[in-house]
Amino acid sequence: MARATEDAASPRDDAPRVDSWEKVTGTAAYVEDLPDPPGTVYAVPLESPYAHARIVSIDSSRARALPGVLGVLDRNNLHEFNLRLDALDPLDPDLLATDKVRFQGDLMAVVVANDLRTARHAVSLIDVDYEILPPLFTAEASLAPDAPILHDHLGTNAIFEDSFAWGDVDEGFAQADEIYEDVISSPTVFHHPMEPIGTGVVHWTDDGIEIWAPSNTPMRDAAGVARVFGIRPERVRLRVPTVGGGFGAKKVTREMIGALALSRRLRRPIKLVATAEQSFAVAVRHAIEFRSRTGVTRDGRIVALDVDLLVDCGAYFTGGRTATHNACIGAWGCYKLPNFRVRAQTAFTNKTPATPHRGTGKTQTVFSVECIIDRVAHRLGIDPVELRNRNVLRPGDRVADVWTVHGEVTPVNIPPLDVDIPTLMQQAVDMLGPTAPANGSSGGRVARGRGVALSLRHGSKGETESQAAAELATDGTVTISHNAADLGQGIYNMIGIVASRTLGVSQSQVRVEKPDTSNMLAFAGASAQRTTVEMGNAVHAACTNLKRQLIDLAAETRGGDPNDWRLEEGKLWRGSESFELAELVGAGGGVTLRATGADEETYPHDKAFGLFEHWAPGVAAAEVEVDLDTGEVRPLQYTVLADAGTVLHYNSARGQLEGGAVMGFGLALFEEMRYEEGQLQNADAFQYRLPLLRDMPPTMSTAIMESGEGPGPFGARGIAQTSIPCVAPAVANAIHAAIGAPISSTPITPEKVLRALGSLESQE
Amino acid sequence: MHVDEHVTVPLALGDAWDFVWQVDLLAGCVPGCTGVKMIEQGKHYTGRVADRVGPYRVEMDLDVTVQESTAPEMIRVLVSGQDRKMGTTQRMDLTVRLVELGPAQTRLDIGAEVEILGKIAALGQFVVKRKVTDVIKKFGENLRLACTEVKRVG
Amino acid sequence: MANLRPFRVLQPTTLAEATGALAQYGDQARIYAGGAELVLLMRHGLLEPDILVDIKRIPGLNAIRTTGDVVRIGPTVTHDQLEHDAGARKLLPLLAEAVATIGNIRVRNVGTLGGNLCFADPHADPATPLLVHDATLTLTRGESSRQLRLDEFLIGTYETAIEADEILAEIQVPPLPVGFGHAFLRIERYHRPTLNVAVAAIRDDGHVGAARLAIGCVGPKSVRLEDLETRIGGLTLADACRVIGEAKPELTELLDPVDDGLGSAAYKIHVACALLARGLTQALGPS
Amino acid sequence: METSTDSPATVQTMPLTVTVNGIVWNGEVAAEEVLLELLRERIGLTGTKRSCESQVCGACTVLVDGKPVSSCSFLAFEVGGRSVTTVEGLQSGDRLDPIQEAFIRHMGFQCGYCTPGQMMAAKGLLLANPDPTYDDVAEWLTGNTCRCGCYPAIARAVLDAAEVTRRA
Repeated sequence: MARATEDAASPRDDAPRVDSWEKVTGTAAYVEDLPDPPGTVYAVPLESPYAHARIVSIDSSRARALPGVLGVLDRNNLHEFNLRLDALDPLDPDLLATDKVRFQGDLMAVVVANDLRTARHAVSLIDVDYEILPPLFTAEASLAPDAPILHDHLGTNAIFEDSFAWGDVDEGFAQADEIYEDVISSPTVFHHPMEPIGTGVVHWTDDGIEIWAPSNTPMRDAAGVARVFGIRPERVRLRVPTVGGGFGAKKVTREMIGALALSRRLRRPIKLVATAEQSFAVAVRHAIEFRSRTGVTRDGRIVALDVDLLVDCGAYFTGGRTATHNACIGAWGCYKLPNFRVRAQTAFTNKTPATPHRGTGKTQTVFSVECIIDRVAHRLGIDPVELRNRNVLRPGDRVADVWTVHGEVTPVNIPPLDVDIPTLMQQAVDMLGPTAPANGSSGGRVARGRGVALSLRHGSKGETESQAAAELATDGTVTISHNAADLGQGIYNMIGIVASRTLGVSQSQVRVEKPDTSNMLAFAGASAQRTTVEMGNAVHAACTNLKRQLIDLAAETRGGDPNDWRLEEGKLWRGSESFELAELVGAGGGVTLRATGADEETYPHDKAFGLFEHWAPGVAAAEVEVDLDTGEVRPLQYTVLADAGTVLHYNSARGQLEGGAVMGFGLALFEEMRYEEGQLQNADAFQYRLPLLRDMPPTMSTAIMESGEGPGPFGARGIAQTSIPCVAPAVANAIHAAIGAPISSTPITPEKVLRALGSLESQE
Repeated sequence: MHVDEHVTVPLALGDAWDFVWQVDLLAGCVPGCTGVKMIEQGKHYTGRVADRVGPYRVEMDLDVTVQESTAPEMIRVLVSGQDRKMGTTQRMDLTVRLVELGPAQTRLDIGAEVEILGKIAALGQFVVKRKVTDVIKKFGENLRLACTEVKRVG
Repeated sequence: MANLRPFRVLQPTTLAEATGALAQYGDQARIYAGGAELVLLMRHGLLEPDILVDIKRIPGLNAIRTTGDVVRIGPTVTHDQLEHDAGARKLLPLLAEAVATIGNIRVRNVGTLGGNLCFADPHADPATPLLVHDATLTLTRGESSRQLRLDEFLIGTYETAIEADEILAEIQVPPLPVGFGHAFLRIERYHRPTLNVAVAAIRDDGHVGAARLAIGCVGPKSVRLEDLETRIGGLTLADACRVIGEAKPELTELLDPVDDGLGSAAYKIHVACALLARGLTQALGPS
Repeated sequence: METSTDSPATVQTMPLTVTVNGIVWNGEVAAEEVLLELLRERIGLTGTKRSCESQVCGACTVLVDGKPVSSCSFLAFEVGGRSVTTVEGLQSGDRLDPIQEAFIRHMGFQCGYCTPGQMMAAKGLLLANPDPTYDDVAEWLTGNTCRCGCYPAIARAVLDAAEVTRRA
């Protein structure tokens, strides 16, 4: 079955990633690097310094009076801009905060001036009177009976309930020898791409709207902008330059839309230059509290799992439904459970609106489930790997036969498992080398431990189609256009590989465009690790159609039956006679051939899982060293495995696994937006701790299985989100093994370790 | 955050009460507070405070409002101010309870619920919390000195 | 971009000129020795000086000299310079090790010892080992100068004994007594130390002959622990470590730690004691 | 509010002569101008990136006289008479620096935003220590954040580049 591409000393020799040269020479142009269009002026937002406050008054007169200021948009003149504010999703943030500010960084006003310095200064001249209200920083607090209501018109802070179940948990608990209760929580964290979020250029021209911005979802953003300004979508042209990371956070921001409103008056291009601090107010991950009851038999079979999820979606519901639903359909981990139930309550808080975040809803639930498995193992005195083997889904297993989704009983329409998790798990464990000698780096008492974690994600198709176009120019080069923004994953490289392999031309003959919504090619956006499968299939289809046209043209112009022709090595062949593409299209009267294609795979639709593309397992094993005196945790070894179906570009696949793992170490050990003492305490690079090279285990091994059974081009599967969820549980379980005590939340700080050890008097 | 401080002053309960009940005198004991004006007797006062938190200079107009009082035992005032330029807001819910220790000795139990919001967070919680603790300590000390002064001249 | 609020730069070539400028401009002026800390606060809008007095043009201030048995460090000597200075490495290995842990290589390339001490950020490294070295400082007004012990100089969070018109002219660091071993241990979670300890000690047939202990970052400033030092003198290492472990209440009293994002006061004191014991063990070396 | 109403206009400019990537640049800089602004907005070298502006993330790392500094917080007038190297100055003509080649070979980048800073920090390391161990690399590059998580590949690339350079 699956062939493993083992981590080798020297990587499999791929062609260099297509954007290598521009990225190592500093010539890759990110939006801030683009030369200012002639007449560019600058916009700066005024953001709320408070998490929750009533806006008593806002007075921009001193700002307007400042020489060089061209315009101010605030709640007092908002009505003059005749914007279709109702066109914004009612659960998304309003364009401006008008009655209350609901999170730190909520947008109060946008100032446009001739230069950035003046605009920033003008913002400091806007006088606002706030009546500070008590902030709500946890879902629990906002669901308390006496809690202030964030959105008065909704009358409640409880915004969304979801549930998912099969079997009968009560029956399950009746059969159980032991029932364990656990509470495990995952905090709000920030995506923190290195390129600040919110930098962009917007311009209202006579021909429509032009936007240059890093966006994960260009088509959706352009359509949204069109709705707000009441113009046709094709009159909004959004171009995506090189993007400095996203992880779910990059989009056309409300600040950009505010600037557009001013550009409509000024008819000038307006540039926004976001700071790292402002970025913390754009997007974060949902904080989730996972409360569970687990029924087990003495021999280690899990007979029932009953979960209650408390999801904190921040001040608005942006992306909340997906996160909560993903959390629900992931809350069972990857185990064969006869009886399962999850009920989720999502609530507003005075925090940055939560959005999709790499592995939305999964990083939190996988952490919880996998920690609970180890807790059960320790309680029953069974080896955690063995306990997993006794309960894990095996190839051919179905999750369930019928289930209840949001109260509705429906048949299970997702396929049986087609990946071999136990084998992957064993390989992950075997790949851990012998324990390195305890080096005296700490000089103190240390304990070592190993832990494993499993995750089972799935690829799911976006609600919109995935389209691409392939065009053959008279010079014989092929250009692929699409709207799948490369946030850094190597999407354009993947597209180039699929195109060249499909067409039988060299990669150097293929040019991959960057997203430009004027091409009107649909794509839901790079998320749910759908891009390789869906966009890959779309590119494959477009190129197949182009190939057909080419061969027909060849048969037409050079005679013979289309079946006599083939496309290989970048040339058209009939028998042993070959023609350059350029030669042929040139002869065709200088025609350029253009073909479009879409992902036409038919995916089963399931009430819970939506359009189901494929199973995507992730497996990891970690070894850590714990300093028993200080609680410091030092990762020693980490192995991570996934099944890529077919590897299209080894370095990119490995980069996704390693990159997800590195981000996972951040979630495991460091990352948390600390809302304390009435405000967000660490919204700056100094106090929000990202994982650094020094934090990484010196040995990180990856193995990529190639089962060849993926639904994507040439059998590919998505892997982008398989490695991030496993790190926190693998590390927590390794710590549990080392110190004999469980950890209940991330980030796993040294203090939490000391408390687990009982070295500090309890608190919190 | 909550800070408690206790000082003993050489005044009889009644005299001590007379002092704290003159809210302008009480507010005057807030470190760095100057120019306290009475807006409405026993209810509303204003002043200005200038102070440093490390290298960071805070200047704000203070608004002092009496929330509740029970002569001669307890007074609760809300001291709030905003430094617009630095984008910093301070709110202190200050309670002073008077406990008679002897004919000329009264203990003042100071309880302050303090909230400092804004850009100052960039200095780190550590700095802000420590500063608040120091401010309340100093407030207690000022109160003690002022009362001793009253005793001397009185 | 950074968009620092505009200011003027004065570049005096003598200490007298520099202090003159401070006397003239008072609060509006700030000494610019390396800028690592200063520019950071200016960029956050927490400091808005009208004038920077750049003392890097004053001859000699970036020199490390050894006279007699004292190493004399100029205020504009960078952390990187100090880390790699042959003399400092030989005579002050404890300090050289400590400054090598500051921030990152870019910060060490611009940040200066003088700037670091005068800034008095509670979460800094150099002061802790310097206390163990019994370092002294020269503050000058140009014509008149005064000498202070480091523990007299450090007052509190961002507070030192330096007067508005004074400049730190030199840091004098006597090497540790012959036979003393040393250790510098620190915990870092963010980009400044969570806490650090510096220890120097000498063995006296199986016992602690003498020891110097300092802790930084737990309280408002780095402090020497003289009481504890005397109490562990003459004890076996094991007993000394026990005494240190039992010192938590008095350290809490002395350092007055607060709960914050770095951890609870209890956590800080616990780890401080653990590192002191560990540092003592390392400083005494294998018996 | 005094200070906030005063104008943000520059009050002092200074003449500056600096060598950037081997080319002499002459001009006036405002006292408050930082090196990153000079490089990106005046000289047009946009390879150096702006991110945290707090000397923490390293995206803006350039070499001044061969040593890495955070150009976001380094006052421009300070480079007078000195030599600045940015990512654009790494290669000579079309010949890439061994560090750049190693970053390509090992794919030591994904989104690429931190890459110029990573490579300049690595350059500074190899200038200071041509034969670094993994720990040396980890220690030195810990000042450069990569959110895509390319650390393992970056470490491989830097060690590889060091070896190639030594063999050359």
